[in-house]
Amino acid sequence: MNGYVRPGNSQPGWLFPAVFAVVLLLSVLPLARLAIAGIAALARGGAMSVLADPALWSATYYTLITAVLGTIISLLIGCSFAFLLTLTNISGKAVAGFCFVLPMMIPPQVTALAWVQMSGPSSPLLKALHIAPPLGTPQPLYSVGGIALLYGVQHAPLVYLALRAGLMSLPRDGVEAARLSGASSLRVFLDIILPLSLPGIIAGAAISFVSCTGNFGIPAILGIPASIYTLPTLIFTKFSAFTSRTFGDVALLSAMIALISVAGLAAQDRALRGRDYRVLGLSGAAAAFDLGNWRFLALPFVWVVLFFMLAAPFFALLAGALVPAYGVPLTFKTMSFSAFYEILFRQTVTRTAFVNSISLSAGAALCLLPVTILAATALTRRRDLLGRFVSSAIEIPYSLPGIVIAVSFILVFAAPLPFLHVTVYGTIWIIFIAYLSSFFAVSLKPVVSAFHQLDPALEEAARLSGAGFFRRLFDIIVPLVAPAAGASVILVFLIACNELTISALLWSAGTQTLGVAIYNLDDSGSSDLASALSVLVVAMVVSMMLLLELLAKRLPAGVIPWRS
Amino acid sequence: ANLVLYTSQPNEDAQATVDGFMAANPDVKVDWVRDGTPKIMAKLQAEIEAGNPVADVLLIADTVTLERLKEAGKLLAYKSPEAASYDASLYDADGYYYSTKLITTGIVYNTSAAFKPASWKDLTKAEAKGLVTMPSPLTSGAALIHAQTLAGVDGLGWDFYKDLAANGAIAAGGNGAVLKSVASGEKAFGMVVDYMPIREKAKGAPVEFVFPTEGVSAVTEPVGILASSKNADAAKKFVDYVLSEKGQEGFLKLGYIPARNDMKLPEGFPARDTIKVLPINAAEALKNTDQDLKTFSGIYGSN
Amino acid sequence: MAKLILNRLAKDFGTGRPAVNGFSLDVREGGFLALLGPSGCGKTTVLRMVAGFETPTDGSIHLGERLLADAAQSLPPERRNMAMVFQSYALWPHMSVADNVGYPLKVRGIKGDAYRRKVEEALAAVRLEAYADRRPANLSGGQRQRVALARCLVTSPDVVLLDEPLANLDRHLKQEMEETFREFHQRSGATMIYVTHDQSEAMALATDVAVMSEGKLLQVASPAEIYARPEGRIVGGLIGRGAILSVNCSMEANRQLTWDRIAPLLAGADGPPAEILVRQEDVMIGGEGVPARVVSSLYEGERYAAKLALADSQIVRAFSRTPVSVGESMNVVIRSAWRL
Amino acid sequence: MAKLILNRLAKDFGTGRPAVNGFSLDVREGGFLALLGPSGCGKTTVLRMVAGFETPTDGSIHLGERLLADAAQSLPPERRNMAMVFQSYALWPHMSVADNVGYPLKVRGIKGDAYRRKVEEALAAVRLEAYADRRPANLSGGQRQRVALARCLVTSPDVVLLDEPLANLDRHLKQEMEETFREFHQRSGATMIYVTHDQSEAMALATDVAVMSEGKLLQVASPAEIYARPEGRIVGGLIGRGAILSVNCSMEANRQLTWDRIAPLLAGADGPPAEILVRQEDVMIGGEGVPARVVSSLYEGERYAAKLALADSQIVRAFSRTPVSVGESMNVVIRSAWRL
Ligand SMILES: Nc1ncnc2c1ncn2[C@@H]1O[C@H](COP(=O)(O)OP(=O)(O)OP(=O)(O)O)[C@@H](O)[C@H]1O
Ligand SMILES: Nc1ncnc2c1ncn2[C@@H]1O[C@H](COP(=O)(O)OP(=O)(O)OP(=O)(O)O)[C@@H](O)[C@H]1O
Ligand SMILES: [Mg+2]
Ligand SMILES: [Mg+2]
Repeated sequence: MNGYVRPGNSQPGWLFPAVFAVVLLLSVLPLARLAIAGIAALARGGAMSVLADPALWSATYYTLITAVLGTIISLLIGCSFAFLLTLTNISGKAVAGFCFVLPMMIPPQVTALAWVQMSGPSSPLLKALHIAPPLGTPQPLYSVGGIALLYGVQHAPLVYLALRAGLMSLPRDGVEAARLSGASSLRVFLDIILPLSLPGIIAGAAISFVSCTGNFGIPAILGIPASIYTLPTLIFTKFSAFTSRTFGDVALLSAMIALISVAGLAAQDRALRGRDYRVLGLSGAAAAFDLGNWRFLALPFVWVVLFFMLAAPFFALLAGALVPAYGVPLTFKTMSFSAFYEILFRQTVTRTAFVNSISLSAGAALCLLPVTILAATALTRRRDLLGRFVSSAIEIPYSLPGIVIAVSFILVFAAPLPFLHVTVYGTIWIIFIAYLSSFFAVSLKPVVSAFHQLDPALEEAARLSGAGFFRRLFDIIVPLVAPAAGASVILVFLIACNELTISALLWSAGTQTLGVAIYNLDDSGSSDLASALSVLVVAMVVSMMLLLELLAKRLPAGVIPWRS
Repeated sequence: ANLVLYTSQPNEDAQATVDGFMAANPDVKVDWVRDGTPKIMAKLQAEIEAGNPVADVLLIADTVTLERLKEAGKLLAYKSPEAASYDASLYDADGYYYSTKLITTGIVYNTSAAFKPASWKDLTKAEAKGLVTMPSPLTSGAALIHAQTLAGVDGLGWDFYKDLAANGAIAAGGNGAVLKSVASGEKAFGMVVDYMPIREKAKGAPVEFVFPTEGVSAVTEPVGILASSKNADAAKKFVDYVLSEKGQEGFLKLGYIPARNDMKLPEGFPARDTIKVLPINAAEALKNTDQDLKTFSGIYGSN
Repeated sequence: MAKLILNRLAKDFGTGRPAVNGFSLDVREGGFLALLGPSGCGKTTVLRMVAGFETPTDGSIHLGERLLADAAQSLPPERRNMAMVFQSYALWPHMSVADNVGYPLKVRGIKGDAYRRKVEEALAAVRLEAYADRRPANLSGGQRQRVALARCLVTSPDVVLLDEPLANLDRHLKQEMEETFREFHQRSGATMIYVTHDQSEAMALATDVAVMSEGKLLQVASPAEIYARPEGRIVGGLIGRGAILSVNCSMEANRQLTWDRIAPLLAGADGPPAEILVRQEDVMIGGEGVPARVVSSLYEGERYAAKLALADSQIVRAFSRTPVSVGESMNVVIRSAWRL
Repeated sequence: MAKLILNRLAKDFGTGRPAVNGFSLDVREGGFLALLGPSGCGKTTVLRMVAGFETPTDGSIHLGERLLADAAQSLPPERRNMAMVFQSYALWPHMSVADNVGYPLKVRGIKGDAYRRKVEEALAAVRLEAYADRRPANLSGGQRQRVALARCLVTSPDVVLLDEPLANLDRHLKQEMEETFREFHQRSGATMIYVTHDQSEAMALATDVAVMSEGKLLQVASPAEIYARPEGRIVGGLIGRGAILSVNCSMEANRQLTWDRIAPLLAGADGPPAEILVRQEDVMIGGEGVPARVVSSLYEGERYAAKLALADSQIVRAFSRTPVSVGESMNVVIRSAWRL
C-alpha cells in the first residue's frame, strides 16, 4: 500500500538499495575489475607458484604482526590522549588537542626519517648527550617493533578522533552513579567509561588496523633494510618488475589484504555484538575527572609524546628546508630561506598542487559526509549478510595500498565510459572518485559508532513530530552525531590532503596533488624543496584549523575535535 | 590531442626537456607525467590492460624495461636519423628504443668516513663493516640493472653481494634514501647514481662520489614510442629531438652524461674516458630478472 | 478524526513472555482513555505500537477506516499525525527549550509570528516562559517533563499519547496540567490515551478507563463504572484502595452487598467460596460491627490509613480522622462491598 | 553515622537566579527527611550537593564532625558512602540488571556467595528476580526505576538520597516499596533524604518534612505538625489539599479556628487582613452553613472533589461522597481552618 513500510524498518525502503548502489560503484566495481584482470593473468598459469611462494606467507605474517602491534600502540597513545583531553581537567587541553591531530599531516616517511636520525649515530640529540652510538651500529627502528611503533604514532590521531566523539556523549549521571557507589576514579574509568566508549575505541582500532595493513611508506623505509616485507611493499615490488603475471600477483596479494581486513571487521563485529551502548535519556555534559596529583604525571606525558610525535619530525622537516643540502649542519651561517622562496614564488606546480589537494580533500570530506550518514543509518541496526557485505566492501578499499586502488581505477576508467562517452581518466575527477572509494571507511567509522550510542527515542520523538526521513536526519540525527561527523570530515580531509600513492598513479598534467608534488621533489633530489613544501602544508593546515576555530561558534557543539 | 610523455626523469628535468622540445617544435604541445619507474609502469600496464593507453612516448629508466615492452609488442619501431651519432650498444637495432643519457651507479661516501673507497671491493673491507647501504633492486630499476651488471663481472659476481651482506651492508629504499643516509652520516658508504651526490656536493653536502676502478653500471633512460600512439608523427619528432645535439645539450646542462658521442661531460665529472661503463645485454638481463631478484632477496635475507 | 481500533494486538520482544497479547480495544472518537496497569504490564508498548515505533507481531491497528499497522505493514509514525509524551521525555539535547517545543510546528511549515505565538502559548501553559532559551540538560526533572508536554500539545494531532506525563510534577502543577489537558481535549477533539499510575488523575480526566495486566486487557469502562463494579481480582485490587476478603457467599445477581448482607458472611456463612472487595472508605470504625485489631497505621495528612485484622486475621483497610495506634482493638462496620 | 548538617548552602549555575540559596537544614542522625517543593525549586540540586556532584557556591555540608564540602573543597562522592536513586535512574546500559544492582557490592570487594545472595535479595525486594539478565534498555520505565532502587539499597550507606524514587510505579508497588524503605531505614539506621511530589508518600514515611521553594527552605517539622500548622502561604498551599481565603481577622494567639470563629469572618468581620487555610476535608456540605455554588466537580473514585464559590466568589474545596454537579447551590460548613 502506498506510504506503508515493512515492519521493523525505521528507514525509507530506498535507503539501503541506494547505499548498496553507491558501494557497488565505489568499491565493488573497481575491485571486481582488478579481480577479473588478475584472474585472467593467473589463468595463464602461475597461481600455484604465487601461493607456494614463501614470500607471500612471510609478508602476510609481517603485515599481520605489524598491524596488530601498531594498532595496539596507536590505541594506547590515542586512547590516553582522548581520555586525558576529553574527560579530565588537565590544563592546555585545547592546545594539546590541536597539536595532536597535526602529526597526521607530516608524511610518515618524514617522521620515520626523523626518528631514524634521532635514534641513529648522527642524532644531534644523542650527540649532545654524548650517548650517540658509533657509526654503523644497527638502527633499532629497522625492525618489526620500529614499524609498529611508527604505525602507532601515525595512526594515534585516528584513534583519538574516533574515540573523542563517543566520549562527548557519555552519560554524566551514569558516571556519577558509579562514583557514589564508591568506585574510585580508576574504577569508574574501567567499569563504566571504558565499556561505554567501546564503540569509539573499536572504531578507532578498526581504522588504525586497516590503515596499517595498507600502509606502504613506513614498511618501505623501516622494513626493507631489515628485509621485512609486508604485503603492500611486496605488491610494490611486483609492480616494479612488470610481467604478464603482475596483475595476477597483485590481485592475489590484494585479496590477502582484503581477507585480513575483513577478518578485522569480523573481530570488530564480534566485540560489539550483544551489547547495548544506547545512552538512555539525556546525555549531559562530558564527565570531568579531577586529576589531582596525577596531573604532574599526565601533563609531562602529554607533552613528551607530542614532542616525539610532532615537534621532533616537524623540526627535522624545518631543518631540512632551511639547509641547502642534505647532511649540511644547520647553523645561522648555513641557514637559507631559498627553498621557501623557490617553492612559493618559482615553482608553478606548488600553487596547482595546493589548489588541487585542498579542493580534492575538502570535496571528498564533504561529499562523503552525507553518504556516510546515510550509510550509517542504513547499516547501524542491520545485522544480516547483505549488511555485512556492504560494510566489508566499504572497508576493503581503504585497507589496500593506494597503488592497488589506483590501478583498479585505471582499469575501470582508462577507456571512455560506455554510453556517456566521456573520459574521466586524466581529469581530476578520477582522483576524486578514487578518494571517495578509499576514504569511505575512514569517514564511516566514527559516525557508525556515534549511531550506536544514540537513544532511539530522540529520533522517534522527531518522527512523531511529523518529520520525514531527511527532515529528522538534518534536524535531529546530524546535530546529535555532530562530534562524530566533525571528526569524520576532519579525518578525511587530513588524510586526503597528505595522500600520495593513489594520486601518484592517477595524476596527469595539471592535477598534481601535494603528496605527489612533495614526492616528486624529494625523488628528484630536491629534498630541501620537498621539506619546504611539507612545512608549508603543515602551516596551511594549521591556519585552516585556526580558521575553523573562528567559525567554531557557528558550528554545532563538539564538531571541532580540539575544542571541548 | 597533445603528445603525452611518460617519464621517470626528475620534475625539473622533465620540464626542461619538454620546454626545449616545444621551443623546437612550436606546433606540438606536450603533456607529461613523471613518476618512479615502477609506478609509471604500473600505470601504463593498467592502461594497456584497460585497452586505452594514454601515453605516446616513454622516456624511462632503463633498456631492460623497454625491452620487455618491445617483446610484448607494445612499442613502435622507428629508425631515427640521429641514431648514427650513437654507439650501437646504446639503441635497439630495430629502432624500438634509444638510450638518451648515461646514469651511472658508483660509490658515495661521507667525507667523515674512515677511508676513501676506490673500488667496489673496498666496500667489503672490515673498516666498512655495517656502514654500507645500497638501493634495493626491488624498489629501484637502476639498482636492479646495477646488481645484474656487477653480477656479470668477473671477480665480482653474486659473491661480491654475499660478501657485502656478510659485512653488514643493507639494501634499502631508493637512491634518495641512500644519499640521505650517507649525507646525514648514518652510513658511511653507499651505492648511488652519480648525479645525486655530485649535485648535493655542489650545494655543500658532506659527500663525495667515486667512479670505482672495476667500472660502473649505467642505466640509459631510453626513449621509445608506444605502438598504440595516435600521435606517432609528433612522437617521432620528440625522439629525434632528444637524440639531437640540442636535446642532448639539455641533458648535459641538467648534469647528466649525454649518450650521444662526442658530447662534453657535466661539471663535477671526471673525463669521459676515465669512466669505465660496464656493458649489459638488455634481452639477456630481462630473461634473468626474476631469477636475479630472487638471488638478491636470497642474499639480503628477505623472506 | 475517527475511532481508534486496536484489534487483537500482540507484541513479543522475543523474551519468552509476550509484552502485549491479544489486546483489543476501541477508543471512541474524541475519547479520553486512561490506561492503567501494574509496572511492566505493557502500557508503554501499546502506546508505542499506536504511535508506530513498534510493529505488532500480530493483530492490527485502525484509525477509522485507515489501517495504521498490522504484522505485515505499518504507516510510518511521521504520517500518523499523533503526538506523544515519552516516559523518558526524549528531549533533543542540542536544541533550546523553545526549539524543542517548536519543532513539530517547524516541520509543518509554520513560521514567523504564528510560530512564535504558538510556542509562547505552549510554554506559558507549562509555566516555562522564563526557560525558553535553556538547554534541556540544564533543567530540573519536572521542567524537562513540562517541555515534553508543551511539545506534545503544540500542534493539533489526531491522537495524543501520554505516557505518565505528570509523574514528576508537584500537586499544583499537576492540577494545572490536568486542566490544560482537559481544555486541550475539548478544544482539539483529539483522541487521547493516557498512561498513569495515579488513579485520581485517571478518574478525573478520562472518559474511559482501561485496565491491563501482563499484556492483556482486563476491563474498560467509564471511571465511575470501573470504580463501582470492577471485574476480577486484579482490577478490583488496582482501582481505588481496598482489601479483598475471601468468604463463602451465594452467587446471587446483585453483587453489591450492604452491611446486613456482609455481616453474616464475616460470621461464616455457607455457600461457594467467593471474594469480596471492601473499599477503604466503606469501612467505618466504631459502632456495633465486628471486632478488629489495628495492624498498622500511617499518617497521610488529611487522615490516617489503617490496616485492620479481622477475627479470622483477614485484613481490611480503613480511614480514620483521628490517630489510631497499632495493637488497638475496635469494632468496624463495612458499609458496602462488591463481590468480584 | 551522624547528623547531616547543611549550613547556608547556596548554588548558582550562573543563570541569573541561584538554584539554591541560603539553605540551612539539620537532618538528625538516622532521620528520614522528606523534601517537598514545587518543580524546579532546587530539590535535586540539594541532593546533588549532598552527594558531592556539585560543589556549593557558598555554605558548607557536614556529616557529624566531618566536613563534606564547602565552596573551597569537597570530599569526592566515592568517599562519602552514600547511595542515591537518580531522578533519571542513571542505569548503566552496558550492564545487565543484576550487574547494575551488584556494582556497588563489587566495588566494595564483596564476592562469591555473599555477592549473589545480596543481589538476589535486592532484586527480590523490587520484584525483578525474573529480569536479572536483561539490559536496562529492554525494561519498562517502572522496571528501570526499580533497578535503580535495588542498586541504591544493596549496600549499607550512611546516607541514602532518593530523588522521586517511586514516581513511575503503580500503587501496589509503591506501597510495597514504601514498606521496603521503612524496613531498610529501621534495619540500617541510615539517614535518608527523600524527594517526592507525592505527599501521602512523604507523610507516611518521613520523620520530618521539609518544604522548600525557589531555593529556600520554608519550614521543617514532623509530618503531623507541618500538616496541622503550616507556616506561610506557600507551605499551606503545598501541603495537603485546601484553599486559602482572604479575610479580615484579629491576630489572636490561637491560629486554629473553628466554625464559630470562621462563620463571622466569612460574613465580613473587622480586623487586619489575613489569610486562612481551609482544608478540603474540613469543608462539610449541607447543614446550616454559608451558601456556595459548585464551580467544578471531579470524580476521584472514592469521592468527588468539588470546587465551590462562596458568596464573595472566593473558592473553597470540598469532598463529596455523592455526585455534585456544576452550578448546583448548597450550604457549606467549614469545620476548622488555620490562620497562616
Ligand atoms: N545544570 C544546570 N544549569 C543551570 N540551571 C540548572 C541546572 N540544573 C538545574 N538548574 C536549574 O536550577 C533550578 C533547580 O533545579 P532542580 O533540578 O534542583 O529542581 P528540582 O527541585 O529537583 O525540580 P523537579 O521537581 O522538577 O525535579 C531549576 O530552575 C533548574 O532549571
Ligand atoms: N525492547 C524491549 N525488549 C524486550 N523486552 C521489553 C522491551 N521493552 C519492554 N519490554 C518488556 O515488555 C514488558 C512491557 O513493557 P512496557 O514498557 O510496555 O511496560 P509498562 O506497562 O509501560 O510499564 P511501566 O509502568 O513500568 O512503564 C516489560 O516486562 C518489559 O520488560
Ligand atoms: Mg511504561
Ligand atoms: Mg528534581
